[in-house]
Amino acid sequence: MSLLEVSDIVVRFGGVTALDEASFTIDEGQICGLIGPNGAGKTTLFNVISRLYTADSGSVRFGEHDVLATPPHKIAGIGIARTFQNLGLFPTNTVLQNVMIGAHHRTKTEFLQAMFRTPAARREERETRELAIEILNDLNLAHVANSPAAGLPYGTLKRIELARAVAADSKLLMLDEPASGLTHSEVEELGETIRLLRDRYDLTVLLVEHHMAMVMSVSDKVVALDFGRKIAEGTPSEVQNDPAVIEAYLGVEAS
Amino acid sequence: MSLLEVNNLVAGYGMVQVLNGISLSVEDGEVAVVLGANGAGKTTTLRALTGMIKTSGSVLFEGEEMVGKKTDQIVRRRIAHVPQGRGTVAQMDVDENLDLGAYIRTDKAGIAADKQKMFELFPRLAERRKQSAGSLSGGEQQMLAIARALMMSPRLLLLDEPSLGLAPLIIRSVFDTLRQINTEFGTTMLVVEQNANLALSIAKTAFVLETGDIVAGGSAEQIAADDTIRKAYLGI
Amino acid sequence: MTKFFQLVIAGIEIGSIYALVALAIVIIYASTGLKNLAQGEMAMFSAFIAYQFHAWGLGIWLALILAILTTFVLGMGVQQVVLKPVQDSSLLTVVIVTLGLFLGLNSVAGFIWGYMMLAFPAIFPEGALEIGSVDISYAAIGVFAVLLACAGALFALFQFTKIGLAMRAVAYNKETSMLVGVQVNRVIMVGFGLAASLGAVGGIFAAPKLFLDPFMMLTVLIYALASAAFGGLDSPLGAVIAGLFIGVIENLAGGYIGFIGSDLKIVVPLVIILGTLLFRPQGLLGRKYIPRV
Amino acid sequence: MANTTITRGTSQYRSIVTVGFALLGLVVILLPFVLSGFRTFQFTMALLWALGVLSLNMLTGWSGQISLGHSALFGLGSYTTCILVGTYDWNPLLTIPVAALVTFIFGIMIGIPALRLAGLYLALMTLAIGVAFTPVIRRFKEHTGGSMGISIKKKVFPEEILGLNLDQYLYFLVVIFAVVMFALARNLLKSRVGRAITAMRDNEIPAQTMGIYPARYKTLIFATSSMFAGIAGALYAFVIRFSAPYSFTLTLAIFFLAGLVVGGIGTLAGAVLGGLFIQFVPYYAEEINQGLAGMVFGIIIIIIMVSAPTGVLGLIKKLRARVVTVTDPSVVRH
Amino acid sequence: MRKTTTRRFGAAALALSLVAAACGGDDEADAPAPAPAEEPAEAPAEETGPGGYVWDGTTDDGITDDTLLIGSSGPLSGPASAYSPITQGVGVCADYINGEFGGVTMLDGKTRQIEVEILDDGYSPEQTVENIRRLHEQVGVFATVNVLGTPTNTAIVDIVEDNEVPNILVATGATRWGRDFASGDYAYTMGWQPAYQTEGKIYAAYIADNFPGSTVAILQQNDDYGDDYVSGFEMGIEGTDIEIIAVETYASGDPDVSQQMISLADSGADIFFNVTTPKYAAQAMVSIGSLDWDPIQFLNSVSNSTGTVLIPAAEGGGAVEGVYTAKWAADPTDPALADDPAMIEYRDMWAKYSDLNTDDAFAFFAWNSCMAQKEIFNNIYPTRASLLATVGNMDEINIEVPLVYAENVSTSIGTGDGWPLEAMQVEQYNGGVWEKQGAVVDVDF
Repeated sequence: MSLLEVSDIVVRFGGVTALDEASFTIDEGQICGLIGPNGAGKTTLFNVISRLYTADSGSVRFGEHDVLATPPHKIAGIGIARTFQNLGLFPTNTVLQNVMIGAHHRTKTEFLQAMFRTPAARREERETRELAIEILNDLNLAHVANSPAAGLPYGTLKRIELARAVAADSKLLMLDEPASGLTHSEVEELGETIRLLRDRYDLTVLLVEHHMAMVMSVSDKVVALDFGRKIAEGTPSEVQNDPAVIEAYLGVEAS
Repeated sequence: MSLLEVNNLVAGYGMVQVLNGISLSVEDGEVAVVLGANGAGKTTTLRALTGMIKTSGSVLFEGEEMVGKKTDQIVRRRIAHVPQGRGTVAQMDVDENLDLGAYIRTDKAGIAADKQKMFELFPRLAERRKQSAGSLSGGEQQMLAIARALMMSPRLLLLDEPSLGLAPLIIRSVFDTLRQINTEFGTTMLVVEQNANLALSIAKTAFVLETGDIVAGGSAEQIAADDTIRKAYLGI
Repeated sequence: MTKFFQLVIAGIEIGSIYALVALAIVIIYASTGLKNLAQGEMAMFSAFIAYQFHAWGLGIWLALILAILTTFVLGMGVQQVVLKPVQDSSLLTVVIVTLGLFLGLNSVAGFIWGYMMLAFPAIFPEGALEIGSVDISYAAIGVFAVLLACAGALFALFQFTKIGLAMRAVAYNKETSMLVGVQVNRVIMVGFGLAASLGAVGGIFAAPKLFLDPFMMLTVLIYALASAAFGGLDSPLGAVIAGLFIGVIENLAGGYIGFIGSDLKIVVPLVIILGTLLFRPQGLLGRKYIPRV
Repeated sequence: MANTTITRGTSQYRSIVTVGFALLGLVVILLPFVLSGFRTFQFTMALLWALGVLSLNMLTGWSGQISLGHSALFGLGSYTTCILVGTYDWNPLLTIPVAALVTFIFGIMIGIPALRLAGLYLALMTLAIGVAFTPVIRRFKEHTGGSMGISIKKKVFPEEILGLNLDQYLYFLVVIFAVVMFALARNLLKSRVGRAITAMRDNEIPAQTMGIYPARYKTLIFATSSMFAGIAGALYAFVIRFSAPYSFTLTLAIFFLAGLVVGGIGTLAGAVLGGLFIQFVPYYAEEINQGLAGMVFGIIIIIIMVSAPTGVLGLIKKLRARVVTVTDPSVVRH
Repeated sequence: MRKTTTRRFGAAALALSLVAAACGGDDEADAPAPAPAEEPAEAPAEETGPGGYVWDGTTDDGITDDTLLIGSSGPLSGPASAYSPITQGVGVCADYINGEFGGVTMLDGKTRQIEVEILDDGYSPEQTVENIRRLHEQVGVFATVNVLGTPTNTAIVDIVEDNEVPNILVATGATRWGRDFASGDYAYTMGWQPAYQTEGKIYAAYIADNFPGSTVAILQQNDDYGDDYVSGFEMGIEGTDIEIIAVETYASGDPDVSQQMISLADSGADIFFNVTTPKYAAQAMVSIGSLDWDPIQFLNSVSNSTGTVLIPAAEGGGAVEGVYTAKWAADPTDPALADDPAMIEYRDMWAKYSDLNTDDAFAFFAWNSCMAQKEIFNNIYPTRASLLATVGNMDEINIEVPLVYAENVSTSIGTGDGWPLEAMQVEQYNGGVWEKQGAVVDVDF
């Protein structure tokens, strides 16, 4: 059975239909590329799955969970983590703290335990810290662990966000344009990192990306959207050569 | 001398450098396009040209250096810029948007005449003169944005992805209009576009941008025949 | 019924003052996103300037026109020197800076003109229009007329002039404004001067009724903020309606509801605002802001 | 000057910190024995203001919710103690938990509606609470003494406690509370909860996708901040032995905000500096010009906000960085 | 402020030379009224002072052989700053006494320069606590004078008692200062002006006598000051046929009182009792001018200044003709007193030693208080006990405050009479001047 099943999702903003009965599935362990021209509805779909937007109709199933019936702050709890196109980091917190925040839903310490530093709270804090340090080491970020996130190079920030998403120990990792703003060499490295993380942490990955070379090389499967509709689904090479996709990208031939 | 000559233009946002020193030129009266996938730096290029972001390098417009000037000073050289997402003022009606377009002009009679011309060019806008721009359809908004820019009677028109978010039929009519404007008014244009085939159909010159660098440039036919674009777009 | 109408008229009179200051707040907020907590103190300062011109022997109308012009320039100066550096900073920074301005203006006004109440010359003729048993003072009619005139002038400025067009464009969409050649910073500066002048009108026309002292506008500011929030922080029309509404409601509540009496009068508009904000956070006529992800 | 590097967590760092705290502790303990009663009282007041600033910091500095009504929360604590001791003859120390509870509950009551409001509108709402506090206090004058205020008789405190005079006793009482409250605040800030709250302030929507429930944390930090303000207010009632509406006006709320920005928003030590600022700057601003003290105060606030947004603490850190570089231990796996 | 300049350099210089001469030789027949400085010096050098105080030869803190150190606290900033001339006046007074008389000459025969420490409390009680402690413990004052405000004095009353530093001539009319001083509950804090309650009683009595059977509407500030007036008034009308039919309150800081005035007008009462501070008093009279209501008005003494209240109110279209008030002191803006030598001296001296506005009722308040301070300090031995004995028996010393209705400048502890001033004159405002109505009333508690 597939891990994520998106069925007939419709989202309208005023008169604009951003998603028009979009449907697709991802199997456990897959890396799925989600492509499409600007405005195709990719980020909207992410926002529906992470419950930041409400779908007008359709359903999203994740394992046994009905995603659309889950409140936004519990999405992390059912095992879905994501990154943001324009970085969803916490600039005044240190890198280490950013990653530890990623593990928020896995931990339990509340106000009173925190204030009085109960043994349980201290243990949990130590474990979270160790986990975060391990992830930072995996992503070669240990050297910036104690710097505030604000002011670090963009490529580094992108990786920090990745690290933080990993810290959530989720089953599904949704990456929204992880390559944007990265240099050529960084993009290549990113592809490898995504595969490495998938293997090491048993992840399923849903990847929105414009950098086609990267998407095509890293994905097991690609879904193409245009005007909110799915126009192609298949292996990277199938999708790459799909006429509908080519038209969506390169445009109609001039008459 | 070219109307616009860009040399080694470097630009970006905050810590991120997007353009790594691009060079291109646009001749008077022609339509030039910059193609590239999302994130290649197309929008950044236009924003750099009108001084909306921190920029270094050289931008010569009619032989005059634009780098270091403020946006309103650059615009006053009659460079019109239609930004992505159309750049109309949603809360104002069609008439007011056109008036705003003519902000730097003082010739009242000329403005009125140009406005009339716009309504002839875009009859739909004439019907919706008193509607707020926000209530127009996507295509109409794009038309309004172009009309708004033309109200300046620009020497150079910069267009940022005019096809974005429009249905194929509408896209075609937008490009037809652009071609018409170029032939009728002789307006020089620099269009950045993802929809390569369509853009190339109206262009004389084309450049391909890939992650902040111009990877190909030449006549539109040349570029259309080339496979740089496919590679840049689809990673083939 | 006499009491009722009399209360309504008094409410409109004081409400006109709230509305004028609220208009000033709204104009600045709409064009710059700044909320100026020193708006009331600036208005108070302007009223003192008018007083000073009059004390130097100028006619009252000339004095107030000069004061409004002076305020226009001072407003632009304040924007350039104090607020421009923090324009893009966090809300907290802006709030604190305008509070600093508030303290400073109040203290300087007290230092120059003292804390003793001063009589501000009447601007409108004394006496009242009598309709049945209801007296409508000319001052009340005058202040209300001034509010309408200001709102009308503002409307005309925004609708029919180039600078008005530019100001609206800047308020709605800074980027497009820049791209059509509007000098955004200069427009913001002018907008600030204009708002300061509007506040000045509020302060000056309030002065004969409230009497002039450095604390004259302190509570008025609270009501004006309430009006601005209630009407919608970006809606000039909302500010006018809300200002008048709050003026009338607080008077009726004070006059008729025993428990509230005059003691809790100030609580009434605050409760109304809270209620409004909870159910309609953008205010009566404000636009809803949808955050983008 | 030679720039020394010290690494956190090393024995060198630890010994410096230990010596530093020991010295600070010594100064704090010796202070009331060296200084006069009046000076001791001034430092007690400075600490009370510091606690007020700390409570505002928890709300505004950590979670980004602006409050212009903290004067009311502080006042509520003070009135609770004054009424219980003055009218009902309670033991003063027993009133502190009551004041904490009352303000905590009040904090939840305003924290919940506050959830619906952001930024400016929240500032307006808290301003409304701050402004409404005085008339409400006056309205219920049977209990609050109205504008006359309500006093605690000095007799409820013994002349000498553990060999300390009243000034010294109150000083140490406030010091103990301050140490505990600062420690609790620090623990909270450095915990999962503190991280969640600052994350929400920095970037709320991503925080939500990490499983942070904004409504819960915003309300609870509102209530906790309110409770801290209430405890500070209760202690204030010990020291001043009097509550009147005039003490808890907008001016006090502005002072707290000023203390917050002058000390350094979001930092703990900044709150202490803020408290010292509130206590001692008006005291010396008066010497510059009594009539223009407000202007001096206003100008200081503006200059700090425009030129040193990190506050005095930020400046101190910058100066310190010239002499000593403090680095964090590497977390690289070996 | 500036408009007094000419007078300052013309008339003032002349008057100064006259005063100086008067002090030196007593040979000027037209010398102004203030008490000549040498009088105390001529007093017999026995060791017993007013109130039967016997001096043991000691000197208390704050006094040296040639200085007397006093302090005061009041609102120099903040919403109550209108009162600041009273506080500033303590400093001006010291300059005046030092400048004109070389200081105060106490009963021990030594003449001492007065030094003053004035602190701002912004009308915030905890700041007053700090200020008073600073004055007592850091500065080491002998006494505090004219500390302003009811809540502020309430906050410090225990400290004053503990530290045993007299706090005399407090600038507030709350009833408790006289009562507690007289009863000995708070023996170190003493009032000055007539209690608000006293004044309320005076109006009640006047109304009962002159307007029997009338109905009364009251506008009061919603604080202790307003309550004191109203409770005094209520006590006064007990057993008479006067009836209060409407009471409205306002809070200090409210923008205006229109709504309250409309509600009061709606009651149609015969008499309007205006218990408000100057700004609201003027607003209320302006409201009456514009409303269809024509009551007989009684205006509390807090706001009966011609120049700062009635003339501005009249300019704003207010109904001011025929307003009644009760006065315990003259009004510096009263045109009838323009040529009064005592008033001229006040203006000259205050202009010489300060830049306070001499039209300001609070500046004048400070002058009156200054007259009392001078005589009080001239009639003590350098101890606090002596100070308390003197202020508790002011009838034994000759306090000449020519512009105060001073028939009863007296307090004596133990007789239940704890107010220095409690005589008032009912007056009516007619054609721009206050006219006396009947005799000075001395309300005995």
